[in-house]
Amino acid sequence: MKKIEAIIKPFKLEDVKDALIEVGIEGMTISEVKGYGRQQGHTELYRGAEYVVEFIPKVKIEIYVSTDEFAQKAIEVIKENALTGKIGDGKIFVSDISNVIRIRTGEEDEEAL
Amino acid sequence: MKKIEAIIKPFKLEDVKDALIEVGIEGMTISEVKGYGRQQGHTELYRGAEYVVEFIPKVKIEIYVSTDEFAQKAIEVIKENALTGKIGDGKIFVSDISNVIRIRTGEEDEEAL
Amino acid sequence: MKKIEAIIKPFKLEDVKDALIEVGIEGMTISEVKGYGRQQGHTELYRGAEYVVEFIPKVKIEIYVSTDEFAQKAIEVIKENALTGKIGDGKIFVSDISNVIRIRTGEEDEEAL
Amino acid sequence: MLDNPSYIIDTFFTIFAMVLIIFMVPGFAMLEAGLVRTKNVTSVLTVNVMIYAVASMSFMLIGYEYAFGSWDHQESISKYAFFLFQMAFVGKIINIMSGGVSERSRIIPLALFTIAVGAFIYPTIVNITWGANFLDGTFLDISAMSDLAGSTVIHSTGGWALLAAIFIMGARKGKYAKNGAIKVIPASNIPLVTLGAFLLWIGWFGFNGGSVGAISSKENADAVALTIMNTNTGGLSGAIVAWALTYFRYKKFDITMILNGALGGLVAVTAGPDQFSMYVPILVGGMGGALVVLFVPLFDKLKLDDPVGALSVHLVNGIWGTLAVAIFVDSVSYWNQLKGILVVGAIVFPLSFVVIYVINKIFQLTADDEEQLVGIDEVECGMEAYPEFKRSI
Amino acid sequence: MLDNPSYIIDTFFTIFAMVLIIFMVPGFAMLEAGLVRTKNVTSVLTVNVMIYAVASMSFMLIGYEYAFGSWDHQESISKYAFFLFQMAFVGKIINIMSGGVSERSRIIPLALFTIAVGAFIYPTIVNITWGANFLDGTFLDISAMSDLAGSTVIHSTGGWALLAAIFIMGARKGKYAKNGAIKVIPASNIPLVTLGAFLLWIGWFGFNGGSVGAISSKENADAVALTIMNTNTGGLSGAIVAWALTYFRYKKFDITMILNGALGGLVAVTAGPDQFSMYVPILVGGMGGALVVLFVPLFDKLKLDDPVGALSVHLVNGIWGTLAVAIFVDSVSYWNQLKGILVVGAIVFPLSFVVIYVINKIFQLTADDEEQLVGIDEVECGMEAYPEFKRSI
Amino acid sequence: MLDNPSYIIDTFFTIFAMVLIIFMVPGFAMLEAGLVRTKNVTSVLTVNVMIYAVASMSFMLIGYEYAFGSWDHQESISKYAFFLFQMAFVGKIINIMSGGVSERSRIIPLALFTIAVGAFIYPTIVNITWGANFLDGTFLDISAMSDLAGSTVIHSTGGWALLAAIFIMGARKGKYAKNGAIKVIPASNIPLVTLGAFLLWIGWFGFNGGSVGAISSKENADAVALTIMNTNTGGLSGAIVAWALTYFRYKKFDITMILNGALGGLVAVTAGPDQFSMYVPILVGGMGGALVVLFVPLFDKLKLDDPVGALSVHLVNGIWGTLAVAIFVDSVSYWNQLKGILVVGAIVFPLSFVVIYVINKIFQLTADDEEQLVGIDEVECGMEAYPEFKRSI
Ligand SMILES: Nc1ncnc2c1ncn2[C@@H]1O[C@H](COP(=O)(O)OP(=O)(O)O)[C@@H](O)[C@H]1O
Ligand SMILES: Nc1ncnc2c1ncn2[C@@H]1O[C@H](COP(=O)(O)OP(=O)(O)O)[C@@H](O)[C@H]1O
Ligand SMILES: Nc1ncnc2c1ncn2[C@@H]1O[C@H](COP(=O)(O)OP(=O)(O)O)[C@@H](O)[C@H]1O
Repeated sequence: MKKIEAIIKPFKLEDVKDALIEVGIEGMTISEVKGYGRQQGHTELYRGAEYVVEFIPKVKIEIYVSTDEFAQKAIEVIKENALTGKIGDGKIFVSDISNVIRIRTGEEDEEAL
Repeated sequence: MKKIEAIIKPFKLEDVKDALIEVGIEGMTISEVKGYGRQQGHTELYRGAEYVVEFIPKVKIEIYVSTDEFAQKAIEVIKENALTGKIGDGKIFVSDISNVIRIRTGEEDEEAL
Repeated sequence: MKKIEAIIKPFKLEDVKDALIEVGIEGMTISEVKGYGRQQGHTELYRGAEYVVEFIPKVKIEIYVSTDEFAQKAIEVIKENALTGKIGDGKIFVSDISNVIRIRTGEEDEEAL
Repeated sequence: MLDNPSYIIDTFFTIFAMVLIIFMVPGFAMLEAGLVRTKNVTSVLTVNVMIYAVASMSFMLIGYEYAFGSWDHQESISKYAFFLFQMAFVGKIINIMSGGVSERSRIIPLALFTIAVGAFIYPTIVNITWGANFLDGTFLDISAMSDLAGSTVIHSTGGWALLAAIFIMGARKGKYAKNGAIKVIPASNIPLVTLGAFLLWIGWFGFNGGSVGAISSKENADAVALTIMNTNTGGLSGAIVAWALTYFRYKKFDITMILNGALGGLVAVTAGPDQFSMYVPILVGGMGGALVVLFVPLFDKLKLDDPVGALSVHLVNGIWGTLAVAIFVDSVSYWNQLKGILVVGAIVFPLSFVVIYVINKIFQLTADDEEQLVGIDEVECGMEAYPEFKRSI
Repeated sequence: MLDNPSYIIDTFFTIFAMVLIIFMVPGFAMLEAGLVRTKNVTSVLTVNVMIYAVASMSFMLIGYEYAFGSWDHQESISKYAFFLFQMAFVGKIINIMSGGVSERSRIIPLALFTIAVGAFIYPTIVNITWGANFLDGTFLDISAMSDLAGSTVIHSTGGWALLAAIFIMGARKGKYAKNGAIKVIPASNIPLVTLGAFLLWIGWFGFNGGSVGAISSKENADAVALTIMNTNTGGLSGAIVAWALTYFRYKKFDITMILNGALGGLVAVTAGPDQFSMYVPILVGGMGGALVVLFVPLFDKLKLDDPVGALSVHLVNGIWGTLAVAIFVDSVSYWNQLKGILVVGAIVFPLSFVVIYVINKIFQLTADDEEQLVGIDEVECGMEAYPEFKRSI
Repeated sequence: MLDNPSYIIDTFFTIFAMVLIIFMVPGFAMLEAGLVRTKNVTSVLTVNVMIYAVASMSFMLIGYEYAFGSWDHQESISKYAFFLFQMAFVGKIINIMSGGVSERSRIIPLALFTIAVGAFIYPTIVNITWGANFLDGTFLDISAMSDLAGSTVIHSTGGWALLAAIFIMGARKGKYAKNGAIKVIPASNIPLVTLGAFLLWIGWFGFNGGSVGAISSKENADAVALTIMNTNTGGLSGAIVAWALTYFRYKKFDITMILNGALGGLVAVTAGPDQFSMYVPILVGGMGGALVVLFVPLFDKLKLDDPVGALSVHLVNGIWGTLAVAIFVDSVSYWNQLKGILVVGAIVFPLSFVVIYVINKIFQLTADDEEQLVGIDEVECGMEAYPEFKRSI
């Protein structure tokens, strides 16, 4: 089983979510994070002093999938739908997980997803 | 060493936390996330238009444990205490980690937990 | 490739970030989390009743690095700059990841970081 | 030269006083919105808007004539101004009650009770105290009670209604753990609480000052000014005493308690601010603040769950304030004050109990556990108060 | 004995009324800050401050003399008090317009329009209705329209300007999906919306009460009191009707709609509160509330994107309120009311359209898509409204 | 016919003015709560409540008689109304000071200083300017200074106290980096800042208008109306100038600066609003706004850390406003104005310095670094302002 984590621009979330559902990935967990990278933060002004807000709001999507095939699908879909072509579009990270359990039923592994 | 991530219903957090402590797991990190899955979001009304809030507030608990035995205990405890039996109770994910360091002391691995 | 997760005290974030950049780690993702551990929460008072806020605000830094060398550097830097010497300084967790993709360009693995 | 100068000036003054009282509408709304949890803020605000609208309308259409006998019962100021001033009071009773049972009540049944209070329960009390007085000549006649602006008529009335409601509705889900331990449910927005308390405070100047009834003679002008000064002093003293007591007891400052102390002082001083000499309100209001610090945790322990402290502020201090007039003003009799307190309680408490009981049975006033868990906002309003602010668990 | 008692009392009364109206400045600011998304709150507030400052200054330096012919056109009260009262109205027009196009407008071009309205457009309308009347004797003379406090002069004027602006500027980015579906953009802070609405409500007492112009006779005192009572009743009824209608239709309570209903009722009753008998505002204001519930979703469907509901509250009810005087007051002619509505519309709409069109072309009033996406706060103010509250997506 | 009509009307008017000033209590509270960081909001609010209670009580029990010689020093209005009006001023001095040292001060020591100001320091200044004047006949007599509502007596006094406090307490931890660079600490809640500023603005109408002292003659009525108009114009102009200057300099609109500019304009115009002709406040207030834009960053660079801009608003503009009367009013002498400014500064600054120094030494006014890091709320109040809103780092 694989875990896919994607850091994307917040306003792209809806497109990505809709596209994931379309390819049959019907579970995901998201969180609001802040990113630091090549994308420049913006300048704010307060009482005559300017300063840069360096961390940029991003959304992290976590998806657990049972098969490599689903993983591949998810990656494709995210790449396509989170893309604006401008710096800061974000990244996708893939890693392995060893077990999944659905609390409600106690089902494990593939069945839990 | 194992990492256990559990997505649960927010109002179950206290029960789960208390139960974890009881079995000797005395460290955890939590964050507020939003989930998408089988559980339906609720409908809101605004100025004559209805719309569905699709993402549902969940809490994510992250626990790092040194042994499989502790991992098993943690999973049991979470399964039991996060359960309502209704859709949306959440999931538990288990994965491996290779190293842990306690910043304060520099201790590594088992000792750091 | 490695994933480094560090839970630190929020007011140490800036120091850690600056130090990471100095050693050439120019991407990171952070999120506000809450921790439970040895560090005691503080007592609050409300209308004649006292209670303990058990979860303590922490910041989680996630860094993906391409090489073990960078991982080592990152760990060193975090250890040094997040340190206050008091309980609750936090922990660093290291795990493996199998793939990274940069959404904007489609680059994979090392190139994506 | 003006004809009717006192008619003009007193009408103007009454309008001024009434406008100040209307600031208590957002005052209560902000106070309560700040004291409840985020998931109940929209519904608490909706209830506050509903109360102002429904209570005032009920009073206009039914209650006012019942209370005062007719629209033309006085001629010293414009009858419309007189009505407006009286109308400004009505909603307060239900605000007191609804605040105390917030986070667990449904809106429609609350609206029904609002109609009952605005059209009938409150006008009954006004009738026998400041109004037409159908008890005139009977043993129960309490019109001799000295209660300038309603320590008993307004505040205790609201407090008795609340007590009845709490008995019927019970505590909020989660307020008491299975083992009986009290769970603390903190206020969600302290600036709103502070803003609300100060708007109430300012409204009180109109409430009490306007209750003098006229400003158009030297004596009246002095009485109005003294009344407002004493009102203010009561609030100051209530705040200071609550501040000192919470600090000595807990070594921390609890602003919600301090503000409740100020409001307690204001309630306490409301029965006699025109009769107290200048330093008396320091005692009366200070005691008001002390009672709040004492009774808020006490009611909590008694499992009378009252998220905004309305029982301590309005009921306890309404009683104390009415008695205080007898203590500090020679010409006022203890017996008249006590009789007033008792008769009002003996009417309002059972009446409210029956009405709320029936409403609760038929229309389910109390939100069930599941509804309380997700929050009244989602269930009743379908609208979050702060949808873009991430909720901390 | 006083010399000039009526001069003194009416000056005092006018100052009192003016102060109440100034509460509408934070009133509008809070209402709008609560109704827009977090990312546009600072800029909306900045616009509100700018409007009060720039509109008032423009009116003082240019508009006032144009509207009334001179600074000395009346002698019954202090000319400064008269000015202050009139000045308090000006900003409202632009508040109505700016609220309706918030989340997509840039500040400097809005300031230019503010100058145009404060110095020229609004004074033109005042001139032909309450002021010097340069149309006197012509076919277009509408000074016979009965409009006490501006259902047409203020509210429709603002509404027409807004309608012109919406036609030119279009909807907010993201308000309508590619397939035409309406996307809901919820309010970010409901307590602020509620606070703002009540401050406006209180301001209305000054707006309408003060428009009677004097309180220094028994008749005037009655007229003022009746006006304030009727104003309040209109608001109460608007709230109740909106409350009932949203509930019957959606089984939920939508507080933003209820408050808009109250404001709609207040606008509706603004043309004739001194002439209506006591129960009439229940009908006039109630209809006002109903129109809001009807028109808010309707305008939404027509893609006239108006985040605060200003078209329904001010334009629709401004028209309704002006007609209502003819319906409920015998001596008022339908034709005069209708003519007033039409002439004002025929002047304000095209005039505003041209001015806004030109401003938009030259100075780009409408923020582009990218700017709307990040939010006007970042682009124009470089300052977040709540930087420490984590934003929920 | 009324007996004593002027007594009645002026008492009423004074009460009206006093009520407006009391709106400044929530005004300051909201302004400051909005300007500080979330972790200090509860304590800032607690301080504001404490100040109103403790300062007013100290003034009532001690300061008032000291300032005016006796409770019966005037007979033109009710002595209670006169007291109330004067009492409404006291807290402002400490608000100015406490606002400027917020986020780093502890509450009990601040309460001690509040007593010192309310009972002694402020009454001293009132004594020698508006009151009994113990310096009468001496070289230091400054009663000839023209300062209607306290540019010097109130605002500079507060400003000098603040300057002393900042010298003693230093900057907030983290305000200046080790290398001396300024770190920006943004306001946490802009709507509260805006609300607070407008409440202050409205309060100013009572402050300055009421300071005319009477409305019961045609001349007085005109003077009151002119005063309020000029006060308002000063605020408008301050806002516009601050708006323009920040825009030209930074190409962004900084609402906290614009609102500070408005307040600066209001302070500046406070010394002479009854004497300025109608257009003068545009200059006086505009300069006030400019001074704010200039001095806020300047004080920042000088490491005089003042989170709310109180030095620029109150001290700088208090001085400027007092001088402005001499510039724009022929009959007012520069020397008298200057002497007033200097004598007040020479009394208040050293006196405050000593008192604050001693309090700080014995009771530790300044919170230590650790306390500032976790926030004063946790340390002193044990209560978060917004416990359910997740904090963004
Ligand atoms: N090495 C990294 N570790 C963790 N997160 C990263 C890393 N590099 C980038 N990110 C995340 O990805 C986001 C986008 O990266 P950035 O360099 O700005 O642009 P791009 O995605 O176009 O390369 C960052 O805001 C950050 O959240
Ligand atoms: N494939 C997945 N990847 C990541 N998170 C998931 C996945 N499936 C479910 N979740 C998380 O688990 C939560 C509960 O899932 P849901 O399908 O609603 O009910 P249940 O847990 O009863 O199966 C979701 O809200 C989401 O946060
Ligand atoms: N076993 C664990 N699993 C997950 N997070 C942990 C664990 N132990 C500690 N943490 C995190 O590390 C933080 C610091 O731990 P704590 O025990 O308080 O002090 P220290 O870091 O000095 O050992 C906690 O607040 C929590 O967020």
